[in-house]
Amino acid sequence: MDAGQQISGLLIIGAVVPLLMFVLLAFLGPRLGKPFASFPAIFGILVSFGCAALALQRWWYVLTDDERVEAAASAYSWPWVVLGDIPIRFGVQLDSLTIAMYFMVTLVSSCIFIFSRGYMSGHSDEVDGVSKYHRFFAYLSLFAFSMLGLVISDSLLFLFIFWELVGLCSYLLIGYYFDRKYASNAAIKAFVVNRVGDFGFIIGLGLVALFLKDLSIGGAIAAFQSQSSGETGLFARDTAINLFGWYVRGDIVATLMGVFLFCGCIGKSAQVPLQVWLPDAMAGPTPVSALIHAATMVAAGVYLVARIFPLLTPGAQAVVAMVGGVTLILAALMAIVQTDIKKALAYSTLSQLGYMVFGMGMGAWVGALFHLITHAFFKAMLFLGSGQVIEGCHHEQDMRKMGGLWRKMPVTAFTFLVGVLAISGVGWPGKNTTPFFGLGGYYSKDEILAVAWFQTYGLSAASDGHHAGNFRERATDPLTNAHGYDSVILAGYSAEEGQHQTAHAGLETASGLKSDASLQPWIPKWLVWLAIITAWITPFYMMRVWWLTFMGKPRDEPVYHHAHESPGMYIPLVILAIGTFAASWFLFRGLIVDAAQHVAHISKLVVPLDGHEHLIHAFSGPALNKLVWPAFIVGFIAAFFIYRRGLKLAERIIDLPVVEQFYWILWQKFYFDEAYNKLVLAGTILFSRICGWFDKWVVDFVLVEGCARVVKGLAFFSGQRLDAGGIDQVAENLGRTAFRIGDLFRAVQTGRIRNYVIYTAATLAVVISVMVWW
Amino acid sequence: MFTAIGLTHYLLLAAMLFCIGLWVMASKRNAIGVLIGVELILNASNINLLAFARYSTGGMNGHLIALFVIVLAAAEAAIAIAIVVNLYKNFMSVDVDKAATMKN
Amino acid sequence: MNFKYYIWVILLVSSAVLLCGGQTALAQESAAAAAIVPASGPLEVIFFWVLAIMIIGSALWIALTGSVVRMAVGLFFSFGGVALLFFLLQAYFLGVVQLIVYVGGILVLVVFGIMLTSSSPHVRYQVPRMELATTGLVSLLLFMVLGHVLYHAPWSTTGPQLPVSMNELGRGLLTDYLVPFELAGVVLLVVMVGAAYLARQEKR
Amino acid sequence: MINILGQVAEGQIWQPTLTELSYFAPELVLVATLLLLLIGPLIAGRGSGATLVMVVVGMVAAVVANLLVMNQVVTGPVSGLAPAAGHMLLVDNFSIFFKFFLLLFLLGVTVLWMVGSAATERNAPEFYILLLGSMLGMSLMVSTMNLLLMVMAIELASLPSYALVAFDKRNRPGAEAAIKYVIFGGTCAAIMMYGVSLLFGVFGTLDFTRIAPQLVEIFENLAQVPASKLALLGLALLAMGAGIAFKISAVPFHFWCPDVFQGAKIEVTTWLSVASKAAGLCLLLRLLQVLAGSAHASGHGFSAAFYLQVVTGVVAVVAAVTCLLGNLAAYRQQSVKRLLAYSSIAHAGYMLMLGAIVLTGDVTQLVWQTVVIYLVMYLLMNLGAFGATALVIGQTGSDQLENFTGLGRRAPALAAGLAICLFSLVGIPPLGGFIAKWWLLWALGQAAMQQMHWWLWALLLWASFNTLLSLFYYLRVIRQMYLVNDDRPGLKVPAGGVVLINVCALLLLLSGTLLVNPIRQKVGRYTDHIFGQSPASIVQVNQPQNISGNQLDGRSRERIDTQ
Repeated sequence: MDAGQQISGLLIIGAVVPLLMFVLLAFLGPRLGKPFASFPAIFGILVSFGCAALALQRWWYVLTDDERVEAAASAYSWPWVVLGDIPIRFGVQLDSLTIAMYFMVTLVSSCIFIFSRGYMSGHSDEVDGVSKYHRFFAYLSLFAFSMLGLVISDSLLFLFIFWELVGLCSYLLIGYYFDRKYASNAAIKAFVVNRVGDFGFIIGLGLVALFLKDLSIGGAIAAFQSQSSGETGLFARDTAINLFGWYVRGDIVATLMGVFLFCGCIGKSAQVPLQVWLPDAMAGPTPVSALIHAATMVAAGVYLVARIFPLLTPGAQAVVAMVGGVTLILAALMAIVQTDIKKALAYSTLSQLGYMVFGMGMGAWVGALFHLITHAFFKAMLFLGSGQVIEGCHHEQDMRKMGGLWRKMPVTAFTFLVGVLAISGVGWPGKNTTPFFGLGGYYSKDEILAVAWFQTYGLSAASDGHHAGNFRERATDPLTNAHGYDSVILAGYSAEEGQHQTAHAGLETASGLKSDASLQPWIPKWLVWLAIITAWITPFYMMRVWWLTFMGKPRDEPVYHHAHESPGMYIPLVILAIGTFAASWFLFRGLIVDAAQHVAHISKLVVPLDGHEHLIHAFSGPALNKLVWPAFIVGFIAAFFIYRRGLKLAERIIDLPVVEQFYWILWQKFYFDEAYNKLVLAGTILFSRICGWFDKWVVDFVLVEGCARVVKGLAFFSGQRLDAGGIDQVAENLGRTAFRIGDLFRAVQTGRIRNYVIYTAATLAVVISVMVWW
Repeated sequence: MFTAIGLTHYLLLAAMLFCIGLWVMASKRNAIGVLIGVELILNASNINLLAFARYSTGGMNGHLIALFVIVLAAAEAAIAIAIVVNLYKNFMSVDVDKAATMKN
Repeated sequence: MNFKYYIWVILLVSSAVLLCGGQTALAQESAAAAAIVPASGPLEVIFFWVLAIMIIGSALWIALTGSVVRMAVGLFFSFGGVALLFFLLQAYFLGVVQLIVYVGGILVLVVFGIMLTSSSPHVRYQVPRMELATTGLVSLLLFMVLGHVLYHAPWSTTGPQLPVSMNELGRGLLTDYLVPFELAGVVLLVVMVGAAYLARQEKR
Repeated sequence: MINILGQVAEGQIWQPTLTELSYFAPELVLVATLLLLLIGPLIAGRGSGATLVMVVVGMVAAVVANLLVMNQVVTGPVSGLAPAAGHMLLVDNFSIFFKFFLLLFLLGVTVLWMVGSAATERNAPEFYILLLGSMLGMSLMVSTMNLLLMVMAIELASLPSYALVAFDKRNRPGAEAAIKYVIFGGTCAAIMMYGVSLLFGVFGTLDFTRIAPQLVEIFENLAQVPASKLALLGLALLAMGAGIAFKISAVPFHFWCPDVFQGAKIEVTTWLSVASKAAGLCLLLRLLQVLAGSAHASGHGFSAAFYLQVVTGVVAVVAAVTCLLGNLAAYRQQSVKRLLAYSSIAHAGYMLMLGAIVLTGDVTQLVWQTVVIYLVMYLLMNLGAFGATALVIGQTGSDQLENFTGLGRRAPALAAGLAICLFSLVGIPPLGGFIAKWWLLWALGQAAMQQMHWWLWALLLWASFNTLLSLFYYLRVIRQMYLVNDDRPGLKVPAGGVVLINVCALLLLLSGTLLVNPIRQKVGRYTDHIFGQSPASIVQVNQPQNISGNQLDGRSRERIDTQ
C-alpha cells in the first residue's frame, strides 16, 4: 500500500468514525443517558483527531515534495455513477490544504466536544420528558462527519452533498432548543437564507457540468484551463455560447459560472447580502456557535472559494473581493453596538469571514486560508470563553449586566484576552519586513492586507520603477483574463532584480490606462481602504467586549455573585489558547504555502507569496506599518477610555446628534432584515393576490359554490398578513403560500364525482376551444 | 332540403349524444343515472364508427371496432351495476352526493 | 315551469342545428356530394330525422328527468333509436347486436340495478337548478366546439361503402381481429367474476 | 365450414403459427393462471393457501416464459398475430422488462396480502383473478400499437381494478371509492373511445404504426393542411389522450386518484399506485416513440418540427401542473394513504416530463433508460411506503397520521424502513429515488440542450423546485414518527411485512450506492431496440464527447451551440 492510499484511507476512516458514532447515538442514545451519551461522540472525534495527526505526520514529515505529488495521485477514488458523459467519482482530494483543514477541524472539534460534555449537562433539555442530551452529541458527530467529508471530497458534487449535510446539521443544532420560538425561527431563517445561496451554487454546478463536463475539482479546473486558454476556447472572448437560448460571450459565461459558484460561499460564509442568518444562529447552544458558526462550517465557504479559485475569472474574482470588502466593514460597524456577548462575537466572526473572502478576492490565497485557520482557533476559544461566562452567569448574555468578572473567572478572562489580542492583530514588526513577534491575527490578517495593498498600488508604484512595462503588458489585456498573469508578476519581481528592462511609453498610450491602474483591473481601489479602516475598528470592539465583560466594576450584583468557573471546562480553552499561538507560528502556514504553489501553477490570479513574499512585504510593509499597525494600540486605548467606568460615557456619546443617527442605523443592522421582510413579504403577498385572483375568477367561474370559501380564505389571509412582521414571517409566508395553493388544489377535490366529471369536461371544452379558435 | 342525409348529419348527432351523455353524468345524483350517461357516450362513438364505415373510410373495420365497443360497454355496465349495488348495501342509498365522505 | 317545455325548446334547437349543419355541409361539398351521399331515398331521410329526434329527445329526457325509472325508459328509446339508426347505416348485424346487447342486456341490467338499489323506484334526488344549468352550459360549450370542428372537418370521401356481410365480419373476427376477440373473452370472464363477487350475498 | 378449412390450408386465411404464439407465452401463461384460479378452487378449496400456491406457480411459469421470450427477442422487436390488422401485439425488450416489472410488483403485493389479509380473507381466488386480469391488461397496454387493442387493454386493466377497489365489501370508503372510480374511469374511457372513433374516421385504420407517418406528414406540411383538419386531429388526439391521462392520473384527470387510493384496500392501493400509472405512462411513451420514429423515417428528422413543439408543450404543461398539484395538495393531508396518493400524482408528473422529451430524437435511448430506472425505484419506494402504512393500519386500524406517532420507538425497524422509503421518494441522495430523479433531470437537461426550448429548461428547474416542495410533507410523516412522542404502546408488527419493507429500503440504499453502475449496465439490456425507434436516431449518449468539438475559429465570431 503506498503512501497516498494510506493517508487517504486514514482521512476516510477519520471521517467515517463520527458517522458510526452518530448511528450508534441515534439508536442507543436515549439508553445511554446524560453523561454517557457524550462519550461515543468524544471517542469518535478523538479517533478522527488521531487519524488526522497520523496523516499529518506521514504527509508533512515523512514524505518529500515529489513523494507528495505521487501520493496525491494515488489517493483513493471510487467511481460512483456515470451520467451521460460525466463520470462522478468519490475520491479524496489529497493535498496540503486538505491535511491542514482536516487537522484543524478535528483539533477544534475535539476541544469543543470535550467542552460540550460538561457544558450541555448543566442545561435542562427535556422535551416531553425525554432528555435531548444524546441528540446533541449525535448531531455533533454527524456534523463532524459531514465537515470532514466536505474537506476531503475531490468532486464538486460530493462537496455540495456534504455542504448540504453541514447545513442540515447547522439547522438541527441552531434549533436544538426548538421548544423556544426564537431558536426554531433562527433555525428556519438560517436554512432558508442558506438555500438562497445554495440555489446559486446549484446553478454554478450546472454550468460546470454543462461546459466543463467534469465535476471533479481537478478535472473541472483542467477543462477550464483548456477552454479559457487561447482565443478559440469555449470561454474565449470571441466565442458565443448558446445559454438557454441567448448567445453570450464565452468569457462572460465563465465569469457567471464563477460568480454562481461563489453564491454558495455567500450563503454559507454569511457574506453580504446574506449575512442576516449568522447573528441569529447564536440561538443555538454556545459550543455549536463556537464549532459551527465560528470555526468550521462558516469557513467552508472560504474553503470552497479556495478550491474553485482556478475557475474564477478576474471579473468573478473582483466580485469576490467586493463582497468580502463590504461584508468586513459592515459587520465590524455593527459589532460596535452589540450588547449581547455572543452577538458581538458573531459580528466579529462575520467581519473576519469578510476578511478571508476579501483576501481570496485580492489573490491572497495563502493569507486568506491562513487567516481561516488562525481564526478558527481563536474564535472557537472566544466563543467557548463566552460560553463559560454565560454558563457562569446563569444564562445572562447581556454585557451591560456583567463587568469585573475576571476575579471570579481568571482563566477564562486570560484566555479571552489572548483571543482579543489575536484578533486585533497585536504584534511587533521586525526589521527586515518580516514580523518580529505576533499573535495569529497579526500574521494572517496582515498578510491579507499586504497582498491587497500590493494588488491595489503595486502597479502604480511599479510604474514609477523600471519594471512597469511588464505589469503594463498584463494590464493592456484585461479581458482575456489570466493569461500570463503569473509570469508577469514573477517577471515583475525578476525585473526587480534588474533582469528585465522594457520600455512602456508606447504601451501606455496604446492601452489608454491611467498610470495608477491597479494590478487586477476589475478591483476598485477603495476596496483596500475598507479593510484598513476595519483593521482600526476591530481592536476597539473586541477590547470593548473584553472590558465590559471582565474588567471594571460589577454592574449587576446578582449576576456577579453567582459567577463561577468550572475547572473541567477551561481545559479546552487553554488548549485552544496554546493552539492560537502555535497555529500562527508552526506548521499551518507551511502547509498552505505548499498547497498554494500548486494552485499558483494553475491560476494566474493567485498572488504568490512564497519566494516573493519579501518583495510584497518590501512593498506593502512600510505602508502598512504606518496605516494598520498602530490600530490596536489606538483601539485598545479608545475602548479603555470609553468603557473604563462602565457604560455612562458610551451612552453619552450615543446621545450626540449625528452619532445617534448612525448608532440607530447600526442597531437596526443597516435595515437588511427589514428590507428583506418588505421585499419578500411584498412579493409573497403579490403572489398570493395573483393566486387569489386566479382562484376567484378562473376556478370559481366553474365552481360557483367555492366562491364563498375563497373570499373567506382571502379575508383570513389578509387578516393574518396585517399581523405579520419580522423576518421570521418570511419563511412562514412562503410556506403559507405553498399551503394556500395546495388548498386551492384541494378545494377542487370536492369529493363529488359529478363535479369531477364536469371539471374534466370543462377543461376539455376550454382546451379544445382554445385550440380551435386560436 | 330534406333530400339527402350525409356523414355530417350523423357526426353531429353523435356529438350531440356525446354532450348530452356528459351532461347526464354531471347532473345526476343517482349513480345509475350517471352510468346511463356513460352508455350514451359510448353509443355516440358507435354511431361515429358506423357512419364512417358507411360514408367514408374503414369499411368492415368500423363494424368490428363498434362490435368490440359494445362488448366493452356491456362489461363496463355489468361491473358498474355491481358496484352500485355494493354502494347501496353500504350507504343504503345510490345518491352519489352522499358518497362524498372522502374529499380535499 | 315544467321541464317538458325545456325539452321541446332544446329539441327544436338541436334539430335545427342538425338540419342546418348537415345540409350546408352537403351543399358546400356539392362537387363531392355525389360521392358522400349514397343514393338516399326520401324514406331514408325521413327515417333519419325521426330517429334523430327520437334519440336526442329521449336523451334529453334522461338528462332532465329526476326519476330513475323514466331515465330507463328514455334509455330504451335512445338505444332503440340508435339500433334503428344502425339499420339505416346498413350495419344490420351491428343493429341486431345493439338491440340484443344494449336493449336486451344492458338496459335489463340497469333496470335490475334500479330495482335492487331503491326501496322506492320513484325516489328523486334533486339537483340544484343552478348546477343543472352550469353543467348544461359546459356541455353546450363542448357541443359547440365539437360541432364546429366536425362540421368544418374535411372528411375523406372514398364513397359509399357496400354493406358488410356477416360472413365477412365473422372472418374478420377470426383473422385480423383475433387478438381483440380473444381478449374480449378474457375481459368478459374477469368482469363476470368481479361482478358476481360484488353482487353476491356474503355468507356471514 | 369445409370451405374455410380449405382456405386455411391454402394460406388464404391467416392462422398464427406456433412460433408466433410462442412470443406471447407470458400472456398465455397469465390467462392460463387465471383459468386455473377459476377452476382450481373447485378441487382444492377456496383457502388462501391453495390460491397462493396456484398464483405462485403461475408467476414462476410467467417468469420462465418471459425469460424464454427474452432469449428469442434479441435482434429487435417482434410483432405478430394478425398481420393484416397491423401491430396488434408486439414484443420487444421493453415489453419484456415491463412484464418482469409487473411480476416483481405482483410478488410484493402478494407478500403484503399474505401479511395483511390472507388470514381473514375468504375470497382469495376472486382477488387474484381480478389482480391477474388487471395485470394482463397492463402488460398488453405496453405491447400493442393498435388503438383498438389499446382501448381494450386499458379497459381490461381498469375494469377489474374497479371491482378490486370495492373488494372489501363491508367497507364504506371502499364502496364510495369504487363508485367514483368506475364513473370517472367510465367517462374517460368513453371520451377516449370517442376520440379513437374520430381518428378512425380520419385515417381509416387504428394501427398506430400506419397513423403515425400520416400524422407526421400532416404536421410537416402544416401550411398545406387546412386548419379544420388540424382542429379535428387535435380534438381526436386530446380525447384519446384523456383515457391515457386517466391511467397516469395527470391533471385534470387526476380526480379519482386521492379518493380511490384512500378508500381502497391497501394492497389494491399499492397495486394501482404503481402498476396502473406505469402502464399508462409507458403506453404514452410508446405512442410518442412511434411518432418520433416515423418523423425520423420520413427524412424530416426532428428538427424544426412544429408538432414537436406542440406535443412537447402540451405534455410538458400537463406534467408541470400535475407535479405541482400533487406536491401542494399533499400538504395538509391527515390520511397517509391520501398523502401518498398525492405523492403518486406528483411522481406521475415527474415521469410525464419524460413524455415531453421523447420526441427529441437524440435522447430517446436515455428516456427509455430513465423510465426503466425510475419505474423500478418508484416500485420499491411505493411498495415500502404503502407496505409500512398497511402494517400500521393492520395494527392500529386506521391510516391517520397520528397513528404514526412515535413509530420510531414503537416499531423501530418498520419506521426505519419507512423513513428510508420516504426519503427516497423525496429524492435524497444516496437513495434510489435520488438516482431516479437524477436520471430524469439529466434526460431533461440533455433534451434541453439538444432542442434549446426554453420550456425544457423551465421544466428542469420546475422539477427540482418541486422536489424541494415535496420535502415538507414527507418530512411531516417522519417527524411524526421520530420527533413527536407520547406514551403509546409498542406495536407487534408481522415479521414478514417488516422484512418486505426493509428489503425495499435496503434495495433503495444499495441502488443508490453500490449498485448504481451495475443497474446502469443492466438497463441497456431492456432499452435496446425499442419498437418504433429508428436505428439512426439512437445516439449513444453515454460516450464521452470531445470538448474540442465545440471549438471554432475564434476570429470568425461564429455562433456555436454547445452540445
